[in-house]
Amino acid sequence: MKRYFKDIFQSIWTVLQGMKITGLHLFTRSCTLQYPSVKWELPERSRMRLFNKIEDCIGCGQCVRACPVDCIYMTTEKRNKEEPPIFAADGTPIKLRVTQFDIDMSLCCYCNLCTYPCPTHCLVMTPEYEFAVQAKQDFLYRFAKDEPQAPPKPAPSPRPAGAR
Amino acid sequence: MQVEAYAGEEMVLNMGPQHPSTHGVLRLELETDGEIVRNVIPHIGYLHRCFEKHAENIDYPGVIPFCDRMDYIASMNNSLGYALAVEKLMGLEVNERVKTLRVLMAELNRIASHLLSIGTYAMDIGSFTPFLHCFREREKVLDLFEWLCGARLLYNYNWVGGVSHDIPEGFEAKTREFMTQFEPVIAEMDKLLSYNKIFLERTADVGIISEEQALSHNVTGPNLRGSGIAWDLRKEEPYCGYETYEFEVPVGLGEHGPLGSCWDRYYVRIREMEQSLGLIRQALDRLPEGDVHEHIPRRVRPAKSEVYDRTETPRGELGYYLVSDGGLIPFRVKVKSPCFTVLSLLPAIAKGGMVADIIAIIGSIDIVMGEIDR
Amino acid sequence: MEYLRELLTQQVAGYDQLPEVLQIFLPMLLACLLCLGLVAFIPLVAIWGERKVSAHMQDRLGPMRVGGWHGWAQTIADGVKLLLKEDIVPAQADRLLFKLAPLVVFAGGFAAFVVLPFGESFIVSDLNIGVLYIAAISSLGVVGIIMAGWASNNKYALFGGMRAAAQIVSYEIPTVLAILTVVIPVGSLSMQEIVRAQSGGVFNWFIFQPVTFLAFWVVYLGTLAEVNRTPFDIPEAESELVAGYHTEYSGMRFAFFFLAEYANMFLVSALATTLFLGGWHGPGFLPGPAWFILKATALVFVQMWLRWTLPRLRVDQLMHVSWKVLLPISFLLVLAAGTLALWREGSP
Amino acid sequence: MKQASEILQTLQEQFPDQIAKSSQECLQPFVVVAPGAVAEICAFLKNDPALAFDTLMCLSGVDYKGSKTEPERLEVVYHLFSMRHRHKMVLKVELPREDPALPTVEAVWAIANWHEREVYDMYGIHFDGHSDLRRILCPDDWVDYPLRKDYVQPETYRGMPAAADKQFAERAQEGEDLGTDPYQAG
Repeated sequence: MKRYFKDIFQSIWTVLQGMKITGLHLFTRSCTLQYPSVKWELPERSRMRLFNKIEDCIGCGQCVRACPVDCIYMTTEKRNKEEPPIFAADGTPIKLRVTQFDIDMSLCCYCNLCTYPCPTHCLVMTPEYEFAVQAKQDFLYRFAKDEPQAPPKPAPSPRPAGAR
Repeated sequence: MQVEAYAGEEMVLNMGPQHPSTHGVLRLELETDGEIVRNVIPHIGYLHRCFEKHAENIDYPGVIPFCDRMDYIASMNNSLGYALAVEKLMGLEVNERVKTLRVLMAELNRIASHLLSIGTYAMDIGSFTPFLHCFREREKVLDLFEWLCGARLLYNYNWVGGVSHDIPEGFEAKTREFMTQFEPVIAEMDKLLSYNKIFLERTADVGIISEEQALSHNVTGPNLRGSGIAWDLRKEEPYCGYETYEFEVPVGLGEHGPLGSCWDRYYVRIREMEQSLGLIRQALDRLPEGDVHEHIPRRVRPAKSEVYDRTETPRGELGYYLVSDGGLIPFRVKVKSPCFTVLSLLPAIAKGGMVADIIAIIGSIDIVMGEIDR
Repeated sequence: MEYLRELLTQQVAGYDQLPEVLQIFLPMLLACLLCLGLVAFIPLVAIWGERKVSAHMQDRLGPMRVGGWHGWAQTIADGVKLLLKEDIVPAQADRLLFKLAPLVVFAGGFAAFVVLPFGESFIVSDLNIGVLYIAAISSLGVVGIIMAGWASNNKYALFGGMRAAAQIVSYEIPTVLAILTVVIPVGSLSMQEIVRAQSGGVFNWFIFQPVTFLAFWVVYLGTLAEVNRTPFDIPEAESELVAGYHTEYSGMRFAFFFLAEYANMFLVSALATTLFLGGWHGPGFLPGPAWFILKATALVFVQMWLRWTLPRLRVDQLMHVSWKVLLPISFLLVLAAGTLALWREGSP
Repeated sequence: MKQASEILQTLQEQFPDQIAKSSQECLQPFVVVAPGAVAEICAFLKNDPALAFDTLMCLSGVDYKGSKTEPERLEVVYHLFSMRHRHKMVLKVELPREDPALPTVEAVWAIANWHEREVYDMYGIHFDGHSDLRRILCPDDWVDYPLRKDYVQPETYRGMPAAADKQFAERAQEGEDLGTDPYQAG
């Protein structure tokens, strides 16, 4: 019997305590950010959209090897000796012509593993986060500007499923 | 006699895989007799993403983003376990700054993870407000992480032999600021939820895991400690220098009903957040100088060997069994998930309860399907 | 209604020339339309209010965009969206019952508005059994809920329907018993009579009288359970039963359930206001109807406050609260009220 | 607390014929036992008061086909731990790749039930006497065992394509026109 009344009392008391807390929260400042009108400033390390400054790319393919989900596709060919020498922004000589540098952003897992090995730091993840598109194929970012000059090699046979 | 006459009255209720409170895509086959649940059959695998097969096809550092995606609530802890296992395989020793940063991030992540687990548990029991209060706090931790490494959920922070980023300038002060304003929130949560009579009634004598069951089913983490066993890998098998920190291991005391109930497990998590705060404070105080990339190997290529290494994640003991054949890619990566083992206990503890109790139990064992199904 | 007829006779030229049938029928129609307007309008405001209250309790802002000022038009936009949605009836459902159920639930709440005394003369019909009528008609909703649960042919819905039936029937008993403690001293079942009995200052309200003070809380809890609000919202417990009895409903049919829920919230608050809080009585600077609505709104706010604070009970605990806590208390209260009335009669 | 060598010694005394081989030099010492005796040995390991391996930390399968260093075989690995004495051991069972089977240890540690189901699902190793040997992660009617090294992913599952489509980049390289690249355009 004693327990019965104790239970009733406890129920009422704890309910009132809870109501006090929620009641106080009615008057605290809310932490909502009104998104489309107020935009979030992301920190500089934010890993969002990938960007490649193709002028600095030397075509070494380290990013392609690092990518755990294979979303970077690269084709290169040797530049002719006769062509004028070009250099990346940090002075690295560019010996390969990058004819394909495709990033399929719909496959990207935003792990940032591709940007670390990049010797000229031309591949970066930018803090830009609004890049939704209407069609999935528009997520294929094609950075290469050079056209292949040598006759194209026969297309490689498709990767067997489950293997690398 | 009576029971037999009504034997045909049982109904099979298919709960999940799309259900608001099965914490992902768990499917439960319930045999119900009115509100009473006669039998529970869990069906898992709806979130199977072939982690182990993937891992056999990528180089060692490439596995880390996939580790993050197993227990996506506690990514820092997941990748930490993997990084430690690979380091053990290679016999690699990291410097003190890396160790301290790892502890710091693991504990921050533990707070974030427990906040989510407590919040969703409140929602399972029917209380919405604590859920959003928890999420508000969790966002602050995630903001810190984003500032640190650029991602909010899947960090890819712990690398083999180091961490990806050193902390940015002002990170310490910001973390301390977070801690000062977070401490009162725990007290508020106690008042709003933990000691609420309805919450106690719903959880305090439901889903009891006995000590024997817990050991036989290899229940670990807060679920084990809720049953009164003071077992924490950070104390028993210290890694990352946990032995040099001062902290307590909270255990369930059975204050409100039998020991090992849902409420005990829930309350262990609340108390663990307090301990984590202490750990973060110690880590911030000592933070030694050093280069976080100092020991990162150019090429991760362990010699032929194998190792089973386990760490204490917010959900319990996460084990990695790595087999290396001396190549650049792991020969075998097996993950022992803490949620997997505790979920296997669900039929035993849920039988005879009510439909509402099933929800209370699933919430209290704090499962993440991504880790169970891998 | 008599008031409306008088008003029409005075204001509209030639109204008394109309056929007798029309003279009676037109005020009826007008009253009905007014009620319908109220039943549709109150939930719109209440839903917006609930979203705002919940949001601010959770440190959010809630709807902010539609309509400009604090998203006031959000519910209207939602209503339009629900109207335009495809009407889906599950293939295996009992089509007739499935379609009928939301209407039954809605009609129950709607019909009860007839006897609510908004003001001294603002009442559609002052039935002499008003309290009994409200108790009876508001329980009609449970029939609709069971229909919905059964007709959906969904196990969650069935669970919800069964839970609702058990819950509403159990809580009806202590509620009605506690209401009796008001009826005994007044000596009438008419809503207006009850309000009039509380005239003459705040302390004549029944909430400030010895026995009826406790009865108020019993009625409040009981009606909270009858309208399926937290902590008694097990029929639609979304974390257990997905959405309970309206799991399979969408579009306009779902909107009916939704409207009915909020209309019922207002209804039971208005009932408690009438019985215990002095109805339309209040200091003279506001008209009677304003006081009535203000008081009822305050009670609705407390309902929302409770919902965003408390977890949900389990079925057996719910029954425990009804049969083992509220019922004994309400019996004692009836006994006390009767004794008090006899004692007062004996010693004038 | 017992060292691995002491545990091995106890086992060798108790089951002299069943210990196939053991290694003490590697990172984590292990003992390989005969497949038929595994349930018996596990029961002993758990019930012997001096050993008292009361938890099964992990139970994994390994397929050694294609390994550069190991002979071709299947392996089931038991990682045991004693909460009471705080010592560990690794128990291994080697099995042929054709029709592998061994007794279940479900009766010793309840968790083995699910672990063994997973190994069965992924490697097709049969656990004799298991109470509920169904697939656990894959659908019940999935063919073949995915974690075997020679596993080939089926083209379709129940009429649904199971392999991934050709990626956009590959299609673009083959000359398909995918429209303008929004990144370059804007």
